[in-house]
Amino acid sequence: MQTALSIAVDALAYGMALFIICIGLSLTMGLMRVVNLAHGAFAMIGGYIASYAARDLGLGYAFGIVLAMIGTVLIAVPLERLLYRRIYDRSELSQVLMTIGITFCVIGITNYFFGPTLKTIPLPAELARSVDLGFRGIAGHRLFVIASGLVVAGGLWFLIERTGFGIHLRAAVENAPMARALGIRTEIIYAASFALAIGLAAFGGVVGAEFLPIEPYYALRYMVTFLVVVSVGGAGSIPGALAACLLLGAIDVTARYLVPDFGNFFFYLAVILVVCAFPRGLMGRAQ
Amino acid sequence: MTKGFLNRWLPAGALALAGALTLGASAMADTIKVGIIGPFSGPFALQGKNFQAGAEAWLAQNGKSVAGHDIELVYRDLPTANPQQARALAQELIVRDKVQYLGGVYFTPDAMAITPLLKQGNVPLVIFNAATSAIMTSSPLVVRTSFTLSQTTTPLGKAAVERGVKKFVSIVSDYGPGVDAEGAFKKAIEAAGGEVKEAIRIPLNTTEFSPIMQRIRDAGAEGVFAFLPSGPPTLGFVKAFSDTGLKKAGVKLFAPGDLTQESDLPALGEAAAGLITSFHYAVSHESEINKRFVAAGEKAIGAPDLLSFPAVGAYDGLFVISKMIAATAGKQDAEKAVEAVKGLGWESPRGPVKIDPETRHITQTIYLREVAKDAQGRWINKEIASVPEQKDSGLTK
Amino acid sequence: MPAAASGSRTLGRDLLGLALIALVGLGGYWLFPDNLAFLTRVISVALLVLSLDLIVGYCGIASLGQGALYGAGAYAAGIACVHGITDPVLLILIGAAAGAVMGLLMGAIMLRAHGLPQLVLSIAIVQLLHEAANKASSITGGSDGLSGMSPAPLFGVFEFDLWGRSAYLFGLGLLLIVFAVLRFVTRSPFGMICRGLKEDPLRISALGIYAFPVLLNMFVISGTVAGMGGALAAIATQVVGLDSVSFEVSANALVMLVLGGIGHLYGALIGTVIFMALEHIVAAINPFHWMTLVGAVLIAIVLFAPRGLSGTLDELARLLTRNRWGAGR
Amino acid sequence: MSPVFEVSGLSKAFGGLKVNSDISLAMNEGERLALIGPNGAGKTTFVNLVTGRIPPSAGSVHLAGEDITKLGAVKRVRRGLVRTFQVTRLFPDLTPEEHVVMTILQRLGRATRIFARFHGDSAATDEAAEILATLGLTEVARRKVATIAYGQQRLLEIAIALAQRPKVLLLDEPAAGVPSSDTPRIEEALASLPASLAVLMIEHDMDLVFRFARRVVVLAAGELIFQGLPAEVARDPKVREAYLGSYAHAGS
Repeated sequence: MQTALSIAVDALAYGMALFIICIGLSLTMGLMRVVNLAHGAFAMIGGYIASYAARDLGLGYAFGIVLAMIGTVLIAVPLERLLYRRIYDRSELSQVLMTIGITFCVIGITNYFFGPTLKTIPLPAELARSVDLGFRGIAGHRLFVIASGLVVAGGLWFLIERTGFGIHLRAAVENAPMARALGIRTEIIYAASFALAIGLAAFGGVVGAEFLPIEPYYALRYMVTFLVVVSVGGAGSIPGALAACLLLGAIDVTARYLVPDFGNFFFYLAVILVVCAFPRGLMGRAQ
Repeated sequence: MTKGFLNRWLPAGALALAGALTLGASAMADTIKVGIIGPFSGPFALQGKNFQAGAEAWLAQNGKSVAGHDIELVYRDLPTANPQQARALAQELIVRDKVQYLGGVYFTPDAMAITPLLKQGNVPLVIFNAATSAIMTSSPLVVRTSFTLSQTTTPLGKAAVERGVKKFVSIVSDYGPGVDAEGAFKKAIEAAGGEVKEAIRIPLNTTEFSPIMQRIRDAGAEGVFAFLPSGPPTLGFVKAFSDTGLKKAGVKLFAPGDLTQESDLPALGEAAAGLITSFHYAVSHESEINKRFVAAGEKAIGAPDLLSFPAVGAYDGLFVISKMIAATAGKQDAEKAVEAVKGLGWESPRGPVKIDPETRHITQTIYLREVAKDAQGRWINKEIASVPEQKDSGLTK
Repeated sequence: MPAAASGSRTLGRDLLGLALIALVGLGGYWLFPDNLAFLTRVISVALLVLSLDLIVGYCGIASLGQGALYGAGAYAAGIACVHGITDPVLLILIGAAAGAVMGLLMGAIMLRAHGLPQLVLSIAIVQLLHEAANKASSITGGSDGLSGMSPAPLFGVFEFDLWGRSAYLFGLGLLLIVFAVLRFVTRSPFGMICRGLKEDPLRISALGIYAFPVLLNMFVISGTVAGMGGALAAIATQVVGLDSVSFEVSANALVMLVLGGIGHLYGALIGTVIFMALEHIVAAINPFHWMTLVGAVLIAIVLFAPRGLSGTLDELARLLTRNRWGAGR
Repeated sequence: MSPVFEVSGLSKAFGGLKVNSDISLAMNEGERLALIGPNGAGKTTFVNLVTGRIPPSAGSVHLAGEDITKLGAVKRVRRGLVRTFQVTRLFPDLTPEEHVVMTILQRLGRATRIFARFHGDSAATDEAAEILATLGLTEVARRKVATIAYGQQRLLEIAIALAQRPKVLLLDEPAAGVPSSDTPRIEEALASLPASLAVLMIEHDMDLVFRFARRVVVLAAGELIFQGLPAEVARDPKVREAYLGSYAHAGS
């Protein structure tokens, strides 16, 4: 029982870390219909910036997160204008290829400037401490990740369902020409949501670094995981992404406990079964 | 227009391509080429850089010419374990670049793919790293200057029991060296009076270890033996060990030195403090020859933090190759070259070493080390005990 | 797609194409006699990329999991060879059969979905197989790779040795045969229907044709070709690593295909040769920049040459004819 | 004589919205029937229901006495219920000949042969030439579809349908988008359709409907409001109201 509880806590933390990173991708894929395989690359850039700020400049964790989000968005916005804008209405194949290309470039450049070593992001004392849950110790950082995940989910839901920006965004997604006719500047909406998605990626890259360590191949190593999680959840659905992350996180963590020698076997088996059963994802939007 | 373009550029392009492909085929008369295969890009690029740094450090100290023959190093990149590409690269080095010696090789599968070529190519292979015992049996033309897992692991058994830790969980990556490590540790700990209660093998690419930590907790072990190849996995493992409170609960972690490679230590920091590892080389090893090696190596690699054990394998590898060249007077004769270094002993930056004439693997001192800070506040592997003249027990059994 | 080309004219063009491939292949043999190991690898990968073109280019199904078929062939041939079946031709057939079976399975799963979920299924399948091959290390060698195979001489005469001449010529012969068969198959009624399904599935179903069995057949054919490529690699290098059934190999194959241009077989060959030659040269000069370069090339292709190199050349050549098959989609 | 095609009580609702309700009609061999109705009357849904694209909420469809309600779209085609498309769905890079050959091969069960030459089937090629000739497409038979006139593309749609040798043919606005100069050729083609074939034409162009159909049904707001002779349809008050009402709506 205690073991089950303990695994559940680990699964929850891992799932939430995945969620924070992936939700931005879910938004770009579901709302803007771009298969952005470079999403992980942006999470990685965030991680590098945070590591540089917090470790090399000694600015602290919180400041590192803020800098990472701002810095990554600043890098991403020109890319959106120059590259992404041209593939919004292209085929999935084109989108996949271009974003793989961007990922390769980011990896190559990162490798060139920062070297191939792992980068850590030093945690503040409060988060590094082990918190006693009664049945086991858990790193304070994991609790922070779980809380952040809940805040991100709630905040996004509110933003999209309850604010003017959300209404404009949904209008632009449903029918761009009509939205433009109504005076909504769709390109600004798109750029803003892209920036939001990238900012979340950077945030996820930083807070998730304890699970998915930051190194140049991060972008490629977890590319598949992120894509898979989003598809299982159903692109564009916040509850779907949350459900997928928690489900797949739980399967992954449990399998690693019970049958560690099988690696990701059961993770991908679950993915195949879920996608076959729900081709549009757990809570995908009907087309 | 198109035609003119093609006419003008196609021959030029073909020439360039031909030139690039046959680069170096027109070698000068008295240059001996040594092909070095290693991960110079990709996730393991740091290890490849260490190969390069070690080799260049040796050349910088000893000059580029041996007994009147110039040495030219030809590097070939093999980013990850990829036996197919390894074979293709080795084949090319032998056939096209006409190398007389092969060196390097980080991963076991790559070494296994290369060894069948050696006899036909009349080329010895000096392995700088790949650490599975069985490689040595696959060809008589292989010499190894690195270590094997059974070699580095065996002393841990006695050391653990001496510290009162007897009940172990063993965790290794599921590949050749991991299996070697698991076997050697089991044997060593049982010989010393302890036991391995549970042996877990995990895939190479694992980075999230909380569930494994839970397994350790549930097994009620006093100690953990762990082997993972250096890189992202080791970092996650050591962190998880500390984060989940196992370290605080008094569970002791013992591991071969791969887990605390010097280049990872800054990142591991406090989480690794006090960790006991056993290994053949620590950058902080106290000796005059090591100081000179480290100085040359750090210069070659560019940053002091990055130097670690693969460099010393390469450094000694070049030494062995230089002896081979001297013994064969620059002629290509793989058998004679290998024969000449059997039993060869010398003082390496890691301490006294010798090529075991039977296994062609290096016999060396294995050190017990503890992760601690040095006088400058840098994290180092501090040597606390040494076991001299360790052979590869994985082969002699 | 030849518009109203008479049978004999297409046949002539095909023979010319085959002769050209043979010529280039033999030219490679004479020009780079020291690079045959590399060139053999190019042929093996070319078979993989060709097989991917059948699915992507002819059926319009995006796949990032073609390595599953390639790896199935490689491991099947490798395991058979280790267990004493050493005839190279037989090994190729074993690889082909394994690839075909895997193609059947993969198609049956992938065809359940469309679009992005389909792509994800392809990735999940190759990853699943990767993990399975890793786990079944007693059969596959796991992370250490499968080694210890020694294929018998081809036709009992030509040995697979260090210089790799027999391996290369064997591979070249295999490529020519496969290419000829594929040219024929893609122009068969079946091939036409596949292209039709890519263009407009609704129209094809209004003709009374089920998509599923047609596409599944193509998956089997694709698997056969990819399996042969894998088997060739296993024979030539005498080792099989986990990398042969990986996402990386699949993604690279897709990149090469798109670089060369999808949907007319020649593109697959052109893309493979250019990509691998570039990789070979650039990576040897500075491996760190290789990824950056590939990335930049990919971006440039999507932006400026969406139909790949061969497609762009086509475009130049046929500047005056408008409205090509699939253009503008 | 039992009807070759019969729809009874066919209904479809999306959520609470009824787009087709309780539609019944029957056609005999050789009959020429037109279905008309204002925009949004549910004609597209009706075509989709009949061809098996979407399942009905209630009702049944019979073809030559067989209940095909539960059959999928492909099976219905194979039973002889063939349609043309309102917007041409042709392959721009293929020739008319290739389109028709492909269709004939399918009818002969040879369309998905792997080890056969597409252009090597002389029986199919000969028959295709014949069909194309009857529709006056011989001249363009070997040009890419993308390069032939739109009117010719519409004729090709009909040629493809004929090559399937249907029992019942659904013509979905065969003259839509065709310049008026070309409509006579379409009409000619329609007039030369096999006499035994039952043809259901869905069409906006009233002139065409009056010249082609012996009988007209009118669909409005998802219901059949009229069945009868073409001459009577304009006088029917319900029809007038449906059309004028909908125009009034559209104008608001």
